[in-house]
Amino acid sequence: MEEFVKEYLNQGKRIDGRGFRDYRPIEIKHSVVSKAEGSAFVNLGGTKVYAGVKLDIGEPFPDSPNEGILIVNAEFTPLSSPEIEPGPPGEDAIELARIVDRIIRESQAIELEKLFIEEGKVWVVYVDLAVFDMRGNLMDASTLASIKALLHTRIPKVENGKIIRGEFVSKLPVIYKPVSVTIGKYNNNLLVDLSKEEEEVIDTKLVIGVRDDDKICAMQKQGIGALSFKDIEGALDLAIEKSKELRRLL
Amino acid sequence: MEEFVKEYLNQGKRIDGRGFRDYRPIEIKHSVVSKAEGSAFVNLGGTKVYAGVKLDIGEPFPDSPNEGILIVNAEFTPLSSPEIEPGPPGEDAIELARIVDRIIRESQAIELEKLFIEEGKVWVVYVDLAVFDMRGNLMDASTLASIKALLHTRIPKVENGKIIRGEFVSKLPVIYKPVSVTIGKYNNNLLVDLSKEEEEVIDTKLVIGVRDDDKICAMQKQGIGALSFKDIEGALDLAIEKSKELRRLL
Amino acid sequence: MEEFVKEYLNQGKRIDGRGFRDYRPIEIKHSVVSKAEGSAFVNLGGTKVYAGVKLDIGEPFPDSPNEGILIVNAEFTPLSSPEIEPGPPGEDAIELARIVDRIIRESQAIELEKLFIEEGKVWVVYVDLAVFDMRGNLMDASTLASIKALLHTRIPKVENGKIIRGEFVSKLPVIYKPVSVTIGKYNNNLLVDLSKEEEEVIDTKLVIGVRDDDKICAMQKQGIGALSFKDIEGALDLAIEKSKELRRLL
Amino acid sequence: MKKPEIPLIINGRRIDGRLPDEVREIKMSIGEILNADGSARVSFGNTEAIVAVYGPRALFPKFLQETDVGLVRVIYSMSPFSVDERKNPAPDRRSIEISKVTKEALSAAIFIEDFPKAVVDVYENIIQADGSTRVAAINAASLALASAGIPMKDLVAACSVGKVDDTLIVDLNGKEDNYSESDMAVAMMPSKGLITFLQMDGRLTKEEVLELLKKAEEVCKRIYELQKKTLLERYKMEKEEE
Amino acid sequence: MKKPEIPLIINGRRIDGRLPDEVREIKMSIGEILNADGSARVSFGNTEAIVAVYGPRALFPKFLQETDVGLVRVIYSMSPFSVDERKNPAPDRRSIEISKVTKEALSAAIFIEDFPKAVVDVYENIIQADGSTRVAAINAASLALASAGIPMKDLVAACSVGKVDDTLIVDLNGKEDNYSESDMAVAMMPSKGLITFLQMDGRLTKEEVLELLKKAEEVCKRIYELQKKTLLERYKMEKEEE
Amino acid sequence: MKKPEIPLIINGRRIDGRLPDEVREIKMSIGEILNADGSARVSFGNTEAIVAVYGPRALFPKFLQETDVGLVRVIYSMSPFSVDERKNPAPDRRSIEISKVTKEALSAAIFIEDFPKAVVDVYENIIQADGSTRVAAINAASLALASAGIPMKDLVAACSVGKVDDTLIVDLNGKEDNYSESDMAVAMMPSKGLITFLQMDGRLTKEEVLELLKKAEEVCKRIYELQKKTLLERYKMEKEEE
Repeated sequence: MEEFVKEYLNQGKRIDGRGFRDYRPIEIKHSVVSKAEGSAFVNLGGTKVYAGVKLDIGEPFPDSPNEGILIVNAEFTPLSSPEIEPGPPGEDAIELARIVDRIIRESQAIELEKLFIEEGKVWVVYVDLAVFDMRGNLMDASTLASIKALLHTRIPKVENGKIIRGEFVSKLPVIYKPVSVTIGKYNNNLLVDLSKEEEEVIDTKLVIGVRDDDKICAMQKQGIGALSFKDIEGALDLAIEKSKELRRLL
Repeated sequence: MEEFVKEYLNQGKRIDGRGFRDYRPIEIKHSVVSKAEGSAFVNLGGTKVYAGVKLDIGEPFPDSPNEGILIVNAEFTPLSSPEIEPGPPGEDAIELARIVDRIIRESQAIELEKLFIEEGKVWVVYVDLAVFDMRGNLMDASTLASIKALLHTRIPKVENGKIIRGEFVSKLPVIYKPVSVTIGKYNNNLLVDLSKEEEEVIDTKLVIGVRDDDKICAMQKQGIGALSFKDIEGALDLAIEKSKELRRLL
Repeated sequence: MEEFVKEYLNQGKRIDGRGFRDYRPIEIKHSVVSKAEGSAFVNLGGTKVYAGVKLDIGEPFPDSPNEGILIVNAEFTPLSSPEIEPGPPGEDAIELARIVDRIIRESQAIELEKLFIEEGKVWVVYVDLAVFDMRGNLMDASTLASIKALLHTRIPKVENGKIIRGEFVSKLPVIYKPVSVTIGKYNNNLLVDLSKEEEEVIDTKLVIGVRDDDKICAMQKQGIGALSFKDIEGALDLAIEKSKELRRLL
Repeated sequence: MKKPEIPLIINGRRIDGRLPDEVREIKMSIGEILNADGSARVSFGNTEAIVAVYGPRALFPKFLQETDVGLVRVIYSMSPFSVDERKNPAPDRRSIEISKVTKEALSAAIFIEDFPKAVVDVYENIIQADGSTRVAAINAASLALASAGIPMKDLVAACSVGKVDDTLIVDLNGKEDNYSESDMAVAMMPSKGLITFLQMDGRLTKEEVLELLKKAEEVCKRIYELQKKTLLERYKMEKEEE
Repeated sequence: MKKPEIPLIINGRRIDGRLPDEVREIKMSIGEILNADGSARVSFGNTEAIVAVYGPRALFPKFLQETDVGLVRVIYSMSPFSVDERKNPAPDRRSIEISKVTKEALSAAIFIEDFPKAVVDVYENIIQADGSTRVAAINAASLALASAGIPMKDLVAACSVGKVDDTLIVDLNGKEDNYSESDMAVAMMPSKGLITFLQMDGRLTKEEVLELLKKAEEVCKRIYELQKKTLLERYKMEKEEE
Repeated sequence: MKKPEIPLIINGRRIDGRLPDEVREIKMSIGEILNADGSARVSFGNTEAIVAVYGPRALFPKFLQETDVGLVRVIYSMSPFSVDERKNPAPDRRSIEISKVTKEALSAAIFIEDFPKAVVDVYENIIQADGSTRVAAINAASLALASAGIPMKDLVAACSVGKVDDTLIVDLNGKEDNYSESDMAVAMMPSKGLITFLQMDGRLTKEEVLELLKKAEEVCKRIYELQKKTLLERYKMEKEEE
């Protein structure tokens, strides 16, 4: 299989017939979990991930006493792949969650300062990613699911300091729709939306988070290869271009 | 190597030419970590250990509501030896930390009752040992580093119940300089400051903590051998003698 | 050994000569641990288990602010069997603790609403099972020990919100004596009180918790076999019958 | 033990409008997880379970291998967002117990002697929880096992039954689960009339237990028919794709 | 370091009425745990330890095996209900340290060269804690090892000694342990006069250390006699049973 | 995202007096850890990293072995006293992520095909943290690997760059790290112009990203020269000792 994928790539082709700059079909559904304050399901070419948002009342961090708190967690459930062992998140799940966290946080997508409740009390926004099928490019699928879920998150009613689950007072203040575009490098070509089979032969990737105004809000090189300056410049252009396409789906 | 070390010991000699009652060269530096309230670095014949002291505000224990709290922890970092696996402290690291804790606590070196801040609030003194090279006699090196760090620890300023890191109001009240002298037994000889190679052939040791007034503040037998009453008496004499020498380095 | 046990069972006999509906000898002692607020020791045919009850002051659950809290935990100590590895409770220990918990809780044996102390403070009743010898039917032995310990539990004195250990003001309000009867199925026969050797050949069991008024308060099928409706009906009759016998020992 | 704030049966109807013997809408589907050897999704109203099956596959380390029979392993877990108060994803005691008895319930229906030294892993996840989660997961697991081609004596069908406000009901929702006088989870091989999973708590007479078992059997038989229909449709679909 | 609320010695008597050199009632028994290769129970007043020995048995994984000597492993633990404030059953730092030095104390007395590549597991549990728990456990471990037939150079006898209110005492109870000026736990092979376990803390002169060691030796010798008597009775009992 | 209490650039100078393109004092040394196969210490001002390398050595358990290439493992950790608020020494999510991407950055420069079935362990520890800790550790790791004789395509040099108060700067200190508009950590093989490590967050235009990359390259080249000089001196010293 690996040889087959490589042969195609060497010929400038992909085994599923896509162009190097094409995403696979993307299905996005929101509000799919009744108990969550916000939720979304993304199927990106077979890769399936849920994002669920739960809101809780908590203490603010000492250095930002008037701001809400964002916590992102990802579980690669053992359902998702024969290689995933049950247990606490491994380094890949932790990295994924932290990149999604930075994309949301650094893009300033959520107006955290509007999540102040009262002295010493703020909203804690938990974004939990549950992965059920790993068919490549989990990164971009997870960012899409997280932002979609946040866009449909409602803030619950609070009475006497207690959350009334199922009753809502307002929408979560989300003002940007950042997306991630993960770009693989094979020989001197840049590809988007790597499939599972492609990920096995392409070991250098660059995740780029892009905000609505084309600002870059996060970057992370992944894999044991290296990138030239030219690669990075090309990847930035490609990411900005593709980000608009992805954002339209949100 | 083991046979070589034993042969020497059998002849009343040590492979590095030292006498049985001689320590290797000792280098002690203090205030080596800018973020710590106190710190020291000890290089005892190649064994390298940092002690860092952090101060925090905490709740006193219910049975001593007016006293500060001492917490000693040791990390045998995987940098320190090919045998150390990454992970939580093993039994040797826990034992070491607990002996250092008892030497500080039982010698009453720190005036814990002066660490009272206000009703329900006291200073918590964390002594963290980070080991970077294990070349024998980590015990005595760790005690030296801990006491040296404590002697140079300053209490930070507190404003509105919050610690102002980097500004200090006073020195930590340390009134004794206890040291440990760890003595190995080989045949009927007692040796101080075992090197790594000697520790591999000598499996019975006695750690003795000695205070400035020659009071014994802690003892612990280590290793799978046994000691006679005469051994212990000899070790106590030797420990008291060598403790004065070590204390002069503090 | 397995073949031997099976051959006997096939002939309607048990290797220790008991009838299918007979328990082995049961020894029950109470108040065997001076530091516990209540305790009991049960030796059921060689299976030995301690139940110790500790009382603590804690916060009530938000949805039952006027009720005390029951927490049951079981430790299969490595003393109890060559198969038990040291470490946190495995699935068998967790299941056992949870069944005992449900038998106590669902039978409403303890009047939890009488364990209210003051706004935000209730008694927390810890029942800890420590198993020291596993010779079969640990389930019923553990239920007996737990209930016996609870029946002899005293509530300590409280002064200024602090528990005065060793001084007591009243008995724990226990109004029922639920017991468990664990029934094994071999071919079409139902047996009580399986020995260790029998447990190795009989893989289908039904635990039935019975209250003083013959109400069923818990059931759990164990093992990889299956039960017919008729089996269950027979087991219920048998459990109700034997429960009276066990209850007389409390 | 906890008292409900509101009665759970009003004028013969349950809080979600159902009659005592009425089951919520059931949805079943198969094959969604492409990486798995078998997978299924089952929902009862707002309770939704996804299950993937991997195996039979080699079991390591070797000392875990049974020489003459295969091993079935089950992990039941709940997504953090599946419940009102966010659930820590680490396995809790409840999940460990459910995994254990579910493993036994499924093992009873699997020809484990057909894959000696190997293991079948059943991974259950609850996406949405509104009562009866463990039985939803068992139903999905049974479908996933069958679709993975694991040799089985029979499908396992499961449901919950219970007693609220002196009324015997089937398929408890979340509120009913929390405030029931008693509840019981049952799984069976319907064609054989054999029960492979039974957990009950509360306060019931022997007669009530038996009556609830009968109700459970009726529901399980309906679920069984749905399971067979779902498998058949999947089979047809796969045939057509060939 | 903590100050006692009440004096620990009044008119020459300790808080439980004992004289300074008086040991609490000691009980010893052997063989209670049927599954174990050896087991024993030892109590000093309200301090009670149970110990089981398993082995020598094969040691896995293989890389842990020593080629020329056997391995001794010790786990010291306390039951949650053994102390005033319920103890979390997970091993804490104190238990890990005691396990480590106890392992060394027992290894010193065992002919470990007699079971290469194998392991002897010593599991100690404290049922009731009222001071001197580690030495109670060592005494029981020694009996359990002997009754398991593990080849030993000598029995290991252990006791605690200490200093309270300027008085040297033996066999500290819980209050004395907490409020002592100094305390010391000693284990030895009495017939050889060799100390295999020594832990001390407090503030003592060299002379006081040596005097306490002498007191410990006296107590250990008495315990040693009791241990031998207990083993002999067990041996007789087993003979009769044959 | 957090607002700084004070401006980070005053009159063109940074809070520690540096110019935007000015790097703090850099110290490098090699060979301190005698037990290790290679070791190095690198500091940028008050940021100080120690790194030890062990290997190539056999990798167990065997199923972790790659048949055709070697494995590189990296653990990045911070000493509890290295930061303002004492850090729990257990690995946190940040450390795990840094370890992962550092492993990839170093693997890119190592001829891993030269030690099949074996592992090279790189253990990084931060003694003092004042910003730019991960890049300090990468620089030290690169030196430690080279001094351990691990075959490398090139040394890896690393630095941080960022944007504060609308100014692009290099080598961020702790305060700048916390309050920056954006920061970026870069590692590269300078002689090849290839980037092996890249992490960025904040809000930057594409042009700013590229400009920061250029600044990073300049700093990395200077560090590269220092690394080579340090290695050469070490090499000379070892020669003299022979």
